[in-house]
Parts: sequence; C-alpha cells; structure tokens
Amino acid sequence: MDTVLTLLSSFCLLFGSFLCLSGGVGILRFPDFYTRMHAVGVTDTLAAAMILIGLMLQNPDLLVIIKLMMILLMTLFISPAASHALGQAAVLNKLQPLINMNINPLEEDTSAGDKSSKS
Amino acid sequence: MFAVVMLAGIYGLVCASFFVAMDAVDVAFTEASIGAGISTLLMLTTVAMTGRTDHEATHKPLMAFVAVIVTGGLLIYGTFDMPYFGSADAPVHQHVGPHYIYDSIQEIGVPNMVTSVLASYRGFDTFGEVTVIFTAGIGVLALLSVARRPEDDAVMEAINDSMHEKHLILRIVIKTMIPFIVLYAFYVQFHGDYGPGGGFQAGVIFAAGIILYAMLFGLGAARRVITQPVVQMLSALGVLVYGSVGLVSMLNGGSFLDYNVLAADPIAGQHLGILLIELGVGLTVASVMIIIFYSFVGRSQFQKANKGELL
Amino acid sequence: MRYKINLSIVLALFWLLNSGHYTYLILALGAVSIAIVVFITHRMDVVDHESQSINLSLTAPKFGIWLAKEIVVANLTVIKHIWLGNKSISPTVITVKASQKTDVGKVIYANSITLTPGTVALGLVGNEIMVHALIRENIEALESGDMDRRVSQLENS
Amino acid sequence: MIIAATLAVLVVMILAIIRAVVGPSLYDRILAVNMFGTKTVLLIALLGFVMGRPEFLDIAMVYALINFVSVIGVLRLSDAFNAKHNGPVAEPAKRDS
Repeated sequence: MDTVLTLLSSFCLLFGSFLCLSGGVGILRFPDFYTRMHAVGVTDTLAAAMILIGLMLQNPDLLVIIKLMMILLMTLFISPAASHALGQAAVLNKLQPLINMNINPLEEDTSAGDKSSKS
Repeated sequence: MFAVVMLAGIYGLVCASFFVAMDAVDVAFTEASIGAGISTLLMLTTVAMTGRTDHEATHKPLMAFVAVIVTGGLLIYGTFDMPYFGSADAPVHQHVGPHYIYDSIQEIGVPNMVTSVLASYRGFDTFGEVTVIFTAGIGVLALLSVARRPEDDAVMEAINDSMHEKHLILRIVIKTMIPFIVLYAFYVQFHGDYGPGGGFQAGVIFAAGIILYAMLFGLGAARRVITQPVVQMLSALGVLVYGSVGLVSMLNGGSFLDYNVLAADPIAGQHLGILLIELGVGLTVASVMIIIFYSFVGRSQFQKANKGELL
Repeated sequence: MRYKINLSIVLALFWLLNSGHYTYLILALGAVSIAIVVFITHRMDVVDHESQSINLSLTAPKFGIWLAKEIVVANLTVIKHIWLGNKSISPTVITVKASQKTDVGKVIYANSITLTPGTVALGLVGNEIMVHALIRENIEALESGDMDRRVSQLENS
Repeated sequence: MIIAATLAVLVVMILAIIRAVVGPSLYDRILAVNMFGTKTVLLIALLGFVMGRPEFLDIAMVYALINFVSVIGVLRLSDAFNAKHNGPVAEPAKRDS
C-alpha cells in the first residue's frame, strides 16, 4: 500500500512539475497577452492540482490533507476570477488580440504587437 | 512607475519565500501579507495620486548606480566580519537565544516560540511597535483626511453601480470569498499561540478583506459598513487594551507587562496576557490599515473629483 | 435568514477543519468570531442567494467530475501546443450565448470556460460571453453547447 | 520528488519574472506577477514538506488570498488610470468561415 502511494505521489509531483514547466515555457513563447493567459491557465489548474494532490498522498495527517484541499479549492475558485478580470481589463483598454495569424498571413502585420498600454 | 511597483511586489514575494526557506515562518507570514500585499496596494494608490509618469530625471542615474554599488559592496564587506551562517558560536546563539528556545515552553506554555518571544519576553518592544503603527495612522489621518461632501458621495455611488454591472463575475466570487477571508483573519488571530500567526498578520488579513470589499463596492459602501469613527476608535482601543494589560499586571504586583500575575497560575496568566495583547495588536493593525486605505483612496478620489474627471 | 444560518454552518465547518485545536477557549473564540463575521457580512450586505452558489444541488458533484475531466483534457491540449510552438495555434475571439437564467449560472459558466485552459472568458455582457480561444477546436467544442447545457442543468435542478 | 517539484516551481518563477521584466504591455506584467504569486503558493506548500513543517500551509493559504486581493487592486487602479481612453468594448473579431 505504501509503495503504491509513494509511486502515485511521485507521479503526480513529476507530472505537475512538467505541466508547470510547460506553462512557464508557454508564457515566454506565446506571441501575445491573450495566448499567454492560456499558458498561465495551465499552471493554475492542473499543475497546481497535481502538485497539491501529490503532497496530499505523501502525508497521512488529516488536518494537513484538509488544508491542502482548501488551498486547491481556493486556487480553483480564485484563478478564473482573476484571469477573467485581467482579460476584461485588457479588452476594455483595447489591447488587440492576435487573431488567426496562421490562417491569413496578411493580417499578421496589422494585428501583431501590443498597441496600447505601454507601462 | 507601474512596473517598478509590480517588481517591488515580486520582491516582497521572493523575500517571503526566502524567509520560509530559512524557517522563519512568522516573518514570512508578515512579509507575505504586508510586504507583498498591502504595501504594493498602498504604493499603487500613491502612484495614482501623484501621477504615473515620472518627471525628467535631473540627476545622473549613473552616479546613483555607482553610489548604490559602492554602499552595497561595503555592506557585503562588512558581513565578512560576521560569524558564518549557522555557526554555533555566533553571538546570537550565545545570549538569550538558548533560553528562549529551551525554557519558553515551561515558562510561557505556548508552543509557538515566536509568539512567546514577541508577546511576552519582548512585550515592551511590541508595545512600542503597536504605538508606532498607531502614530502612523494618526499621521496619515492628519495629512490626508479630507472633509467629505455629501454630493461627492452621490457621484461615487453612481460610479460604483457601474462597477457592479461591469464585474459580475468578480462580484459573485468576492461576495462568496469575503466571509471566509474575514473568518480566516480571526483564525490567524487566535491560533497565534500554536502556529504562525498573531495580531499583526490577522490585522492585515482582516484589512485585506475590507479593502477587497471597498475595491469592488466602492469606498462609500465600505465606509458605511465600518465607519470612520469606529475604525479610529478601534485603533485607539487596541493600544489601550495592550497598555491596560500592562497596567493591570502592575496593579497585581508584577512589573509592567508581566503576565505571570494575571491569574493564579503563571502559565494561565501568560496565556491570558498573550491572548489579550495579541487582540490589542490585531485591533490596532487592522484599523490603522483600514484608516490608511480609506485616507489614501479618499484623497485620490477627492483629487479626481476636484479635477472633474471622476472615472 | 436562511442564508445567514447556512453561512454560519459553513463558517463553523471551515473553522473546525482549519483549527485542529479543540479546547473550550478556542471553540468559544471561534463561535464569537463567526458571530462577528456574520454581523460584518450582514452589514456589507453580501449574504444572499448570490454568495451561496456552492450548495446548489445534488448534481454539483457530477458536474465537478465532468469539469475535472474537461480540465485535464484541455490542459494536455494546451501543453501540446506550447511545445509545438506558435505555428500550431490559431487564436480566435468569438462570443457564445449563455442560456442560464440567473447571474450565478452565467458566472459559473464563464468561470468554467476560464478554468479549462485554451479558452478564457474575456467579457460577460447580458447573456453573451466573449471568449478567447487558443485553437479553433476549442471553439467548436464550446459551440456544441455541452458545457452550457450542463451548467443550466446545474442551475435548474 | 518533492525537491524536483520545488526546483520546477522555482524555474517557472524565474520564467515569470523574465516575462514581468520584458513586458511588453502592462497586462503581461500583471499576468506574470499573478502567475508568480500562484507559484509562490505552491512553492511554500512544497517547502513546508521539504522542511517537514506542514504548518507552512497557513501561509500558503494567506498568499492565495493576498495575491488575489493585490491583483484585483492593481486592476482596479489601472482601470482608473486608463479611464480616459475608455470606450466601448472592443469589437470581437468575427469568426471567418
């Protein structure tokens, strides 16, 4: 039983780390703000869940498991609201999304880049 | 300017992670709530008040950079004289440290050593800190408070209505969150004896809950929930509670802030004393934070109202 | 009133689960804290049907499991596209209809859209949700209305 | 395994900082800071386990809250800054079919 748990938890942690790293690469690699939001979404949902579940499986203490679960629930509850608020603010301030760049290459020049909100 | 503030926020987070790595949980807790959260917000409000772009630099940035490098270098050079990190014969580990570590459980009866040091052994210092915070609150009030006119409130109401409609998702999520944030503040307040936490952190979390509310529903609404006179009174009450605990212990024949005499049993006395002064700390910190936030935001809204460009 | 009682029960559970110290003193302090919290939230006027969207119905767990599955699938897709690079993505913005009747239902729908990576709800006006999607397939999945229907079910039951 | 996960989270945090410094838009920075915050929550939870002191979880929870509060605050204030440029919601692009 113990070995199964350890294996499971290792798997969860490693998978979570991989997802996290991918999200990190995504936030650097994707071309504009809106696409980067998706990369952050990855690290906020499944990566966090995997790492926290991996930790839950490591610890037999009920209180700790409950706390980890609360953190997980809270992350899942908060992160979409925060992303939505961020995306909405960007839209309201007319940050143009990059659209269909691979389908119609001609559009790329006109819609590329972040036009507004230099900080 | 904005980017600088954001990076300062990141710095707070890095700092806190660093404290966690060094096993200083309570410090990390404080840094997390104050350094990364509240101070970023307050700096942003300041930026909002003073304007986002800075003026043309009149001094040479290179000179400043050189000065920083030199000072930093000297400071690092200074650390060479210090004992190595973790070395057992460092002065820190010789003086009162071992006493706090080994005897605090018997003397104070509180599992979290930091709390017993902060509230009991160093009760006087903490009293000073609370007074400093209180003074800061008074200072902000004296400098920034503005006479509110009823018509301003009406204008702000109108804006806040539009905020509601625009942020449906945020409204519902925040409405659900707020009770838990506030309760969590109380939880941190009363579990300072057992785990990381205590008055300072609890105060900040409580204030964060109120600030969250104020940001969504508007300053006017927040001011109706927790009115300015109440906060001002509570901030004074906190200091008063702290001070009176000290005085009562003096009346009972001990010295100032000596909790042993508060109850028949010294341990119970310590427990009661720590609970009460933490309550005082929490009250003061929470209300001063709220006062500062109210004043800052009220001031910037006042400025905007005067310029006639309210949102 | 019903909402306040519900809230108190949930808060009490929250306290008990978090605390781990069950002495009379701490429990009493907890009770006092909950009373204060309920009072403050009452003054804030945040306790109503909107703030208690969690205890919607018995179908909620089923929806949760379905959503979890969707999240896993969506994550894997996004990861694939992160590693495949910018050439493989086709960012799109569309608006989808939300057929939920209440605000809470719409918010749950919008949040579910955001929670599944690959789609982010950018705006919610009336009953139209503006969605940014990383790749076209995501849009098609959304437009099939599966998620919309499930959230509506959640709302009705 | 926990150490590996901790390292991964640290690397991601560095990547987020790079994005926060590079920008280019204000929202990219806020996004990066938000991501940094959520990763800090994970990092603290992980560190708690590395050190064998699970009471660190309390801090992680506070982080999650504070992070949310500051992101909302930043957005609210940046909204106020950009109020002048505020117009109708940008037209969503039609799906070309």
